Amino acid sequence: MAVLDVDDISIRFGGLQALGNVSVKAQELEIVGLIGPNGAGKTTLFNCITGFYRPNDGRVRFLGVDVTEIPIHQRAAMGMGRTFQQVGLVKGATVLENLITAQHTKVEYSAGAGILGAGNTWAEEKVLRQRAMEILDLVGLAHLAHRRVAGLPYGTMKNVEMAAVLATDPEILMLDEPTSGMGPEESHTFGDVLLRLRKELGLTVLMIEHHVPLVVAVCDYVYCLNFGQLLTEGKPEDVRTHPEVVTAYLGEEAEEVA
Amino acid sequence: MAVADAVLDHPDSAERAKSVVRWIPRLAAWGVLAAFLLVFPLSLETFHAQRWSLGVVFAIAALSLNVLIGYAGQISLGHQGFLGVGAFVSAYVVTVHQQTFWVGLLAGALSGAVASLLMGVVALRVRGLYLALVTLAYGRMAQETLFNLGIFGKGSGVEAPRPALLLGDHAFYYFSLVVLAGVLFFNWRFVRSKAGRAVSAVRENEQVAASYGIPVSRYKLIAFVVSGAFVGLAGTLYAFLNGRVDSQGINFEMALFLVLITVVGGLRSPAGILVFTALFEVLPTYVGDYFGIRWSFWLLALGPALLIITLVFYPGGVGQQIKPITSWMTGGPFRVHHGEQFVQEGVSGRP
Amino acid sequence: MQQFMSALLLGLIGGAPFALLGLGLVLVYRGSRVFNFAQGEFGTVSAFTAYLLSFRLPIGISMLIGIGVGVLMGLLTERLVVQPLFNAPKVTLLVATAAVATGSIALQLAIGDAALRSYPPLIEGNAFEPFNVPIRWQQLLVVLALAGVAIALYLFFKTALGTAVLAAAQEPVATDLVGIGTRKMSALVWGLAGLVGGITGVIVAALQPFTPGYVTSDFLIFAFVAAVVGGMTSMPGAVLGGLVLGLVQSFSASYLADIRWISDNIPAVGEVTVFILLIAVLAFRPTGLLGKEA
Amino acid sequence: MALLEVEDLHAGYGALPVLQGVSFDIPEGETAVLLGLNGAGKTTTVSNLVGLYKPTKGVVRFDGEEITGKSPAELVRRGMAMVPEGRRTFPALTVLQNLKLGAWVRRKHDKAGIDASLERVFEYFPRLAERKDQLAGSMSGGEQQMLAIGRGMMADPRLLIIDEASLGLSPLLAKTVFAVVDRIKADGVTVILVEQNIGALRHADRALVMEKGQLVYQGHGDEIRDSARLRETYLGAPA
Repeated sequence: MAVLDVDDISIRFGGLQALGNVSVKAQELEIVGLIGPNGAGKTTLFNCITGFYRPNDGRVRFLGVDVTEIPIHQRAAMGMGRTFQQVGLVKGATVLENLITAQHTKVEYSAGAGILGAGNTWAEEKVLRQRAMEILDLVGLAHLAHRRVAGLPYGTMKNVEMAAVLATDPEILMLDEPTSGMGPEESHTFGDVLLRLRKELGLTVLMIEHHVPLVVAVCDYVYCLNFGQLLTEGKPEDVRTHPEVVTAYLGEEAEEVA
Repeated sequence: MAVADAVLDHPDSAERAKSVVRWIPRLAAWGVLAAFLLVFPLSLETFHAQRWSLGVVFAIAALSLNVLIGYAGQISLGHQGFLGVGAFVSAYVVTVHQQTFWVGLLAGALSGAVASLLMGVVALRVRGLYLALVTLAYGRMAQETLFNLGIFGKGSGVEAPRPALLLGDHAFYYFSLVVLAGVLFFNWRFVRSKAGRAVSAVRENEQVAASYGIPVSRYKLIAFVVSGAFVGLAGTLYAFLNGRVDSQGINFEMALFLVLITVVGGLRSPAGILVFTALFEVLPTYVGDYFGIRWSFWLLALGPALLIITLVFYPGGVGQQIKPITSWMTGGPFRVHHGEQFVQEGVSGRP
Repeated sequence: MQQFMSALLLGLIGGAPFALLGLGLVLVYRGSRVFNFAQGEFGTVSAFTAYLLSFRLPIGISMLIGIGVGVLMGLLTERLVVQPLFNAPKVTLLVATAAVATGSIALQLAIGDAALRSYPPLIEGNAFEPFNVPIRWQQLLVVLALAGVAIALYLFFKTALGTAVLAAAQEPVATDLVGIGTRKMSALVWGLAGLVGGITGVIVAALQPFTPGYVTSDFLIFAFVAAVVGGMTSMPGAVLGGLVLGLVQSFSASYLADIRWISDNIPAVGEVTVFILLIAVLAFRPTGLLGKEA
Repeated sequence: MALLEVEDLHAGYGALPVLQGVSFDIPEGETAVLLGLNGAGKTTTVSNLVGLYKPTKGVVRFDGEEITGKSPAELVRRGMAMVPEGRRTFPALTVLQNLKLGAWVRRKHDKAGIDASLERVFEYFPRLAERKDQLAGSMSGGEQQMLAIGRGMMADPRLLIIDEASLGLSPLLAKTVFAVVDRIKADGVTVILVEQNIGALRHADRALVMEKGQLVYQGHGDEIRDSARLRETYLGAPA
């Protein structure tokens, strides 16, 4: 069974068809790449999957459950973790605090008990803290635990953001341009980290990525979007050399189409 | 076993001794502070008990406003309206329904929470500038209508007799400090637990918060409830401090005064808020005594100027300026941690 | 019939100051995207100045100088508060302008005192008494000023300069790129706001004895509600909103107060209706009656 | 002589350096395309050219005169206009009002010239003429792009910089927009296109490729289309 099964999604904004009949699948433990030029609808697709947009047509199934109608936070609680193009973190808080915040759905005490400082909350806070530190260790950010997010370099923030999403304990990790702001070496390291995380945490990954070498290196399967339509899909090597993909990226045929 | 654990935790007893030594000057500083707040008032010939207690009341109200503006990023320019609800309801419960002061205190906190919750429901739909306007209009409506209702004495106000235990000026002042300590405790647990973190995430970015599984609307409402309960307590103290409550004085000037001490004190900085409230509420009494009433009007004009200067140049407020001291007092070094610069978000999290 | 007509007349007359002040609020909102809580004080300070000068100078000249001081206050507010907070969230600016207002009130208290003051109206006495409702000349002057300011602002926004002001509020970067200069436009908007506020102040101050902070405490919230009801970006909307608000107040004062239970149990029922009106508009029609933008 | 000369430009935001010594010349009458991936520093470069930001180091000359750090208003007067990224049309103003604001610096002394420019813009984009009383905010992305270019041309510039002209446009609209760029060039205006889309090369005499705040390639369009390095940058391996 597919972890994520996006079936024939369409969405319109005003007169603009942002996505037309797009279907995407992610099997367990797969790393799936989503490529395509700017404005192709990749982030829109993410927003449909995670519940920020309601598609006009089509269904989203997650772990076998139809989640098309349920709100964002419930999908997150089910195990959908995502990052944002513009880093999504509480910038005034420290790295560690962010990772604790991200464990929201794992906290067992009620909001009220926390405010009153009821008995078990103190102990549980310690556990949350420990788990956060473990994740920071795992992604190699432990030395930054007590730094404020606001002062960190952009590339580091992106890594922290991914760590925060890992703290939500996701079944699927959806990354929106994880390597933007990173140099080639950092991107390369990031690929290694991603492969390791999949193995250690048993993650399924769906990622939007512009850096094609990284996509080729880590993805098991790739979808290419263009103008809201699925241009092609397949093994990374096949997609990369697919003539229409080459032209979509180089933008030559695009002009001839009309 | 327990001993072994303790040794494992502190393998080096010299290290441990050092940490005890480290705390000696800090404990001394805490002692001086406690003496100033608790013992010094006893030695004053004319102790402005009203004024000192009022300072504590406003500190609690400012901590309440800090929950809304600082943590939740929701503006309220009608906070005096919630303070008033707490004041009137607690006085009403005690005077008309013959309940004890303690029941009144509980009723004050609850009614403040409920009134604030209702505003929270409005805030789910109305945002930013428009919410500011709604809260402002609410404050005015509360002053003109709500607090002049028949049950609240039709404009003549409600008696708020203190219980025997709190009749003395000093007694009431100490009791106010106890309530303040309670509010500080809850504020601390709020910030360091699930609810406070969720509320901060919602302030910073609702989409990110939702993607962490946080139900955005629910936590906005929780922030309003917590804030309302705090200010309801402040309102109760306000009523019983004066012995009666009427709608005079619970006006827009009070709302703006609360915004002033909260923002200049420092959003998300309870210590800064307490220090600035103490300075700004208690000092003018003495200035007025020594230099005459006109001086206190000048001081009144100084407040807004301070507010603007803070907004423009020191968005972290007093809290940011005294950071080295608060850091040291709580066991850290006498400096600002690296990367702790205040993130400029202004009064509200979003534009 | 008598009751209806008198409520109608009183409502229209009573709404005119809200509309006049509301025009200033809409002007600043269109030109700076700021809710200007100092708009009322531009008026009170002008009135205060005119009052102080009127002991030495003819009232007309005092009023002109008073309006000039209003303009100056608008420009100073822009330079010292709005400009430095250009990139801050708009709610921060709202709080800052509210601080300008309270600072101004405190200064009036420090310089003068809390006593009631009044200066003679430009024209004494009643103009006419339709349906036994006495309408004073000064009240008609408010309506005239409203018409004059509304027309002048309407014409201003038809000019190239008026368009440039709107552009600066909508897209500051593009405004700079075409060479307009966002800062200059901002100063212009606030200067004009001071002018409109000043005119409002010196005219409404003659309606009744005034104290420090008079325009703010008696009119500002209602002017805001009027502007929001009108749509916040629409000049005709502000005028319409002001009149609607005046009518809502006078009709609720007249008819609701007739209902025994209400007059016995709900003090200042007009305040409640205004509050409900505000929430209802924001919840169900956030663009107001005539606003186009959200 | 080159119309625009950029020498050793350094710039950034706050303490964060973005550009690290960028130098290039654009001869009058040519169209240049500035290529690079997200975050390469393209928008930072042009924002510093037109005066939206002040460079921390380096010299910019326009028509032989130094213009480093001058205000956008001054630069528009000298004949340098920019169509910003994301169009940034004035949403609550009509198409005609938007266009007229583009000619702001000429409004006093060149009324006839403005009318001529307006006619020319309507000729480039007949769609704008049809919709001249419509609010800009209610138009589609493509129409807003046309309007933004039209507004830039209303300044009657000698150099027009267009940031991401084809971003988010359908193939047909992108084609229309690039066709107009060709006409603008034919009318004697020097053009800099900032693009991620290599297809823009066919409309350019000269290509500049940026990577990580530095210029890594300058040359003629036809040379670069076969460049293995460029293909590598975009597709990861020589294809």
